[in-house]
Amino acid sequence: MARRLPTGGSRIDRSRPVTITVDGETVEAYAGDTLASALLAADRLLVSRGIYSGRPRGVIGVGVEESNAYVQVLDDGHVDRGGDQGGGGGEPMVAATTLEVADGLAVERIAGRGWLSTDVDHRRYDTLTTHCEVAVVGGGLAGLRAAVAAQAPGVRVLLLDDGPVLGGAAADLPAGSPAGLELEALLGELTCEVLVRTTVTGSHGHGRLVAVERGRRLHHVQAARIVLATGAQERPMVFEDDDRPGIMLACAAADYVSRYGVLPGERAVVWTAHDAGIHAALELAAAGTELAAVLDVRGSMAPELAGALDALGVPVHLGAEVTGTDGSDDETGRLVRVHTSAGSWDADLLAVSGGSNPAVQLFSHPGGRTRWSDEVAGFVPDTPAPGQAGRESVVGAAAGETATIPGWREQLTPPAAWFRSSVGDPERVFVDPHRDATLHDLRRAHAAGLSSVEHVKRFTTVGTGADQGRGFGVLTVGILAQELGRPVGEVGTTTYRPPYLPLSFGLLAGRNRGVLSDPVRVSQVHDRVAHAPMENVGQWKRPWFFPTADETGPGAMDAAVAREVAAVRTGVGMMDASTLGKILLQGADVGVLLDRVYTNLFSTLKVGKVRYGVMCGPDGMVIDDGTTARLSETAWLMSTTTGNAASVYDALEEWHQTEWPELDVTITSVTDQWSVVAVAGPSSRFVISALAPDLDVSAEAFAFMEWREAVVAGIPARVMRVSFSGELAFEVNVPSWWGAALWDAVAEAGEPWGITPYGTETMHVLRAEKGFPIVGQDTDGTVTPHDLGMSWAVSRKKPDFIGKRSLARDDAQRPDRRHLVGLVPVDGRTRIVEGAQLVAHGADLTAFPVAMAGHVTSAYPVGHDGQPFALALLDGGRDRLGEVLDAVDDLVPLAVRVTGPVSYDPEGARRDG
Amino acid sequence: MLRIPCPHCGERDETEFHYGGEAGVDYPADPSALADDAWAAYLFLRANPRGWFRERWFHGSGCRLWFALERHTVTDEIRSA
Amino acid sequence: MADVTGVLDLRRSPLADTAFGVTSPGLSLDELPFRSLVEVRSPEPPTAPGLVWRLGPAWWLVDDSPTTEPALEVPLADEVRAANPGCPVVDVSAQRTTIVVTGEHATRLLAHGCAIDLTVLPVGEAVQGDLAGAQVVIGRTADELRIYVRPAFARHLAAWLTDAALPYT
Amino acid sequence: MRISDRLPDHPDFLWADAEPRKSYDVVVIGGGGHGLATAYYLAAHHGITNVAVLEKGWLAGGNMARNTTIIRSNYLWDESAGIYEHSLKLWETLEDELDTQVLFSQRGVLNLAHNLADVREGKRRVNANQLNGLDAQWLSPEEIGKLVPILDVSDRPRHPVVGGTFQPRAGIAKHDYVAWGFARAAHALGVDIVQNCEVTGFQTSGDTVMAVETSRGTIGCGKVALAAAGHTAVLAGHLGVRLPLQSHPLQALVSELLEQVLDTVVMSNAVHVYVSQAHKGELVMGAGVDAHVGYGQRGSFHVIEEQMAAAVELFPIFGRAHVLRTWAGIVDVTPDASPIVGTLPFDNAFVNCGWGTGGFKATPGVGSVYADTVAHGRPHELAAPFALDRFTTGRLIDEHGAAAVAH
Repeated sequence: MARRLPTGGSRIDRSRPVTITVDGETVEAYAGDTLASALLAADRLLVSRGIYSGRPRGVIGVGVEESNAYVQVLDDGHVDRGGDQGGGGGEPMVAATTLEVADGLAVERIAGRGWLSTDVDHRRYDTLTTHCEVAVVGGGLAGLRAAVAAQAPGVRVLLLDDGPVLGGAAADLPAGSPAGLELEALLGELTCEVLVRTTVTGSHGHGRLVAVERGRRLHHVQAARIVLATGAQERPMVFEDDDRPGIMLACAAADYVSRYGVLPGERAVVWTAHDAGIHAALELAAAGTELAAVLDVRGSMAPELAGALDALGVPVHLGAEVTGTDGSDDETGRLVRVHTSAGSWDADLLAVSGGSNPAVQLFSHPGGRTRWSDEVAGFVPDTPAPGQAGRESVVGAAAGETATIPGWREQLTPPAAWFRSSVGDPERVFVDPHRDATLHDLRRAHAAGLSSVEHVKRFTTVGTGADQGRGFGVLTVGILAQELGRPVGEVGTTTYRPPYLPLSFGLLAGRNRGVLSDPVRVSQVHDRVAHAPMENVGQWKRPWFFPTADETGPGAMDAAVAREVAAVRTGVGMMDASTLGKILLQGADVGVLLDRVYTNLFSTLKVGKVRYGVMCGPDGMVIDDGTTARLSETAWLMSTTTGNAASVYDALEEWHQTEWPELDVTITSVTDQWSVVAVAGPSSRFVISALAPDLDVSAEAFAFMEWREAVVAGIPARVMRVSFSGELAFEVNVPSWWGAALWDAVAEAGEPWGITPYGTETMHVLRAEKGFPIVGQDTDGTVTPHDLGMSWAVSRKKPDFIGKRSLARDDAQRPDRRHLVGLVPVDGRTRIVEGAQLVAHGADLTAFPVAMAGHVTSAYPVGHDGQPFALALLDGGRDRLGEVLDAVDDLVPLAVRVTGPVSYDPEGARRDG
Repeated sequence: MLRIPCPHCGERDETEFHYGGEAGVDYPADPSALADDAWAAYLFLRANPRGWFRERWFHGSGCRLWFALERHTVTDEIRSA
Repeated sequence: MADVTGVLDLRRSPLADTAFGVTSPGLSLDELPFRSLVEVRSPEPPTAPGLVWRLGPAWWLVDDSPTTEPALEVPLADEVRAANPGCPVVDVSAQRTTIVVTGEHATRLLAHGCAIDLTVLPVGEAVQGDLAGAQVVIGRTADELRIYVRPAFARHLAAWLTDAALPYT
Repeated sequence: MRISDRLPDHPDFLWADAEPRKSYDVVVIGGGGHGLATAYYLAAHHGITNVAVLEKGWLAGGNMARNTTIIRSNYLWDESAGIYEHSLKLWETLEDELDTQVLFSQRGVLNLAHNLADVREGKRRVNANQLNGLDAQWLSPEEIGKLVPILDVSDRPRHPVVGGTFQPRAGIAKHDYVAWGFARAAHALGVDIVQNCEVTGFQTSGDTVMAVETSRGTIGCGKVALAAAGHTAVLAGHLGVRLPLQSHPLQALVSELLEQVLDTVVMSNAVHVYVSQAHKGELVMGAGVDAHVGYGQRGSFHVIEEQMAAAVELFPIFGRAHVLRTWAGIVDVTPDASPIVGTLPFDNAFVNCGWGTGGFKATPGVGSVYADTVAHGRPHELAAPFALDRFTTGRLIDEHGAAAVAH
């Protein structure tokens, strides 16, 4: 550890050596080191290269202001409880100045661009929401004062700091110093919840802060009051060849001594624009760095500082400036000599300090405005975002206070010296080394006619790098202002946007990964049907089809569906219909509400009966359909499609609450209360009567579209004679906790009749043959009930229903609207493809555009007659029955004949078995 | 992240709510009496101001009640309506 | 009805066939199956046995012990109807199952997936909101948090809670 | 340490800011891509050079600077395919037209299907596109896996990939190069580009708009053409015209620079992800539209969190990439998710708005069509179907399917 001092280093634990790997080479460090301090200690100055120039680059700073030292982490060596197996493969673009070392840490140096590893990410991420009355961001003296002041019974105070220890700049001072003493006192009084190693990355308005803890946990902090004590960041200065390894920020250089016991240079030139740089020089000297010279852009120096330097015999040059540097010839290109207006010196460290930038990013995120302060020589908070006023305050260095720590690090006196007016080669003056952007680029942007800092940023890419301009951003603004001959404040900064520090995608995904990324919903029958291939219907898993052992391979689904269809048409089938939405409506005025939301009449429905209804939006387009049963004078049970259950439930509430609150109606979702097993087919009556001996299931006693209470296999049930297949069918509803038992009972009772479980695909075939549309499949938000051939379900008597007025518009009356029709292949064999477009038969498919008359909405390989068939929406379709068209899929035409939508049992004879 | 003050449940994350757009757009008493353009106005024309906006929210995950509030569409400040 | 208890034994609670359950000093999670639950619409707190949670204005959830007789509707529903004339009552016993969370980490565990400030939820009060992507009712009793979740979401929530509980067990 | 290639330099000169003059033949309100393109085509193709483009902020600083630069034309309905394909064809020759690079990269756009409904919708669109003469293909998960190896096409993801539509000619461009290219070319033809000039009202006489009132004085106009995207409703309000528009935040984000892993644009309707890897190597991703009306150019954080969860499900390799910067544009959305292009109820006022999430890809297309509409005082044939009156007749062009796919 060539540059490690024998003693010192407030953040390192010399009793805990740590071994890390850099580009495959072993580097020794101590617990508490950052990668940057470990590299400096090992005298490894070359940490990256210019992304385009390839120029060697070294560590510039000590924290988030770093703009060079970004590495690729190969393994972060991190392992903790809860299954976190560490970083594994590469994490791109991690700042060496904020990366704490750990045994096993392995990194690779990169040139401004990282890479993504294909290794599985084994890290565990999670999210935590914390509510508090006061959130204090930043644990320096200012933040600690605010936190201690806010502490009170019943007041939840949360203090967040991005470093490993509280105290900020004061933590780097001697314990006996005034600031050190105050820090000790404040820490003694501090009782609130504290999060260290936690960086607040965004202020999102309404009191919401987002923070990241050690890259693993995303904190949502909801605070009644926010105190921003985010401090300030040291600002570099620019000159020719200002990017060599060995050129650092002065205070950062001093911090490496105090925090990590690392001496960043043997012989240094210090160039400063404010007192902090001189204090830093004195710290470096005290640690053993030989000061070749101290240059101050200002014309005078505080006597005590001048005296201190004089006592050390350090030459001081006021009003002097660095003009250039020389680098070594080896691959590190490290600094060897510094040229200034006052002479040249050999040096391995050039420590510069151009002032400091109050960290106003979090203040700006929600829309706070900053202003330029000559006194601070930086942008300081001005007008808080209207939403934040009163809720948020900024204190300490972040607010531009120049003496947060008494007697320490006064800001520069104006005017700020941005850079030498007569630099050498502008192409070697790097204003954003991370982006390899130079003064030359800035001048080109200006010459191109650009004056807005936002334009210049995009022209030069200055400030768009991984450091987002935290290091050089404000400096660039100053230089640009100088180029434009306008005041810095007028030029202004670009907009600060979240996140303040980069957040990994995985962190933001949190626990919402894999099966947890979106809830999986299953019915209470699921375990009985889980062996079937599942169809994803929204969040639901529904059995798609039930292949037998010998139904395998590509043809499995067709074979299974053919068998299932045949079973329902000729015998009996059963399916889990539990996922359909169910809504209980209670009250004296339910009928009135239903008359308004359904296109047909409901108020006349008798208790014990069930009616099918169609729902439209105000625009007259079909949004849902389903059956509603009248359970009593004042209770109605509505069913909806699986996919629209939530939206219909919400829509009913909306119409009732916002338009017709006078109606006596209460609405309750009971979708999950009921498990439903549909028993369909000519033999279903035998199965039901076997299950429910007390229930008279004769067509006379229990008619179509009626419901009965019954005991089914000993289970209290509500049985409905509704059919989505056209066959005689019963839907058995039981409290959902009996769902599995009901399924077992039906399967057992149905065995003599060869009862066959069927899935969504067979259900679709069965209903399609009957011309029953599926909302969302045979409709797309542009289809009216009339288009579906459901004029019979649209009341002419009712004065109004939702959508009625829209259906009266010219466009809804056009005879050539798209109607639901049936299709069969002319050859009687070839399967029609869902999504195929309909064109004139024999149309030239090479002469584009080819006029389209509609499209196939549903298609199935075999119907009851063994032939493929389909449903389609066709322009003026109802007037084109018998017409032959081409259904075109992937530019291959298939001759199809237009039929009515009902291809099976058009007279509806089968529903009574 | 908007925090929506539900009058019945208190302040909650916007993710618990459904947005309802402009408040106070009533369903016409007699739609059949409206000309096409008047009906189209009801269907499609909504205020879209750059500034204070009286809008509807539905606390779908909570009390399931609709309510209106005033929000500034630029600053997201909220004041109850 | 033939074999009453036999029929009751045929019920499966949503988490019955899962490995759900956490038991550790600081945190325990368990399903409380088959509770009798009814929703009541009433301006005033309804007269009812067991726990009565406020779900919203004039909207209540009653949580009482499991029924002992199989029926289309739990007896609690009629009981509450009779005690609160004119108030709409709905049996939702099978519409939600109950997950009980106890231990010092209970509230914090839910904060990993719920943005509602549960630390200030008083005993005897409940909130409706979202937890890990599922709509839930969360009520606080003297020594536990009760999560009422739809059966269809129960397994998702159980898996989520089990995963989130890892650091606390 | 691998050194990267620079993007091509911008031209040495772009444009010079103009002081607004007393009056212009045409005043274009909005200095975004659409406004600049419209001004360019007015000058270059219709000989109308006495044109001002008024921008309230910095040029192309609105949605032009905030979108994810995806360019495609695979829309469902004939009317949409017509105008978007017209635009795509112009993109293919734009560098010659403007004599500058716009980094148009025809890397193909893939729209993923995650369930049977997506498959039906996707095949329907592909077939419609093919019959409209567009390049469109339906791809199986295997083919998608070959095309985008880092995409998880197994059945592991919560919403597995079950297929997708692909348009090979689609791709991305570099928005600054595009906007500045139009600005440079328009300026060279004599168009005045006026920045920091906010329109505060209009002076009308009967059915004629006489002048535009701005923060920099009153400017007479022979014709006025609105091209202000999310701010159009406010401007139209000054003219007493109500438009069926709602302005919403639309968020996007960018990662750090990464070695090339993705050379196709991938979009997913169902899980609201669309992503490309831009020219410098950063991942550029768009999120869903925030539900609420908003002009704050800030969206809600949960939208980003949901989007990242979906992205990592589809692209496990993205887990350790970092969000470097997020931002939001203001998109103006119509009830049928199709734009409004045409005349306003004035002799000399025109509107172009409602492009929602689709504005960037339409830039040259709408520029040429809108310029033609303004120049001749009647809707260009490709614009005609997008007239305002469709909301009264009910003859909508419902592209929610396509718009939900977004961008």
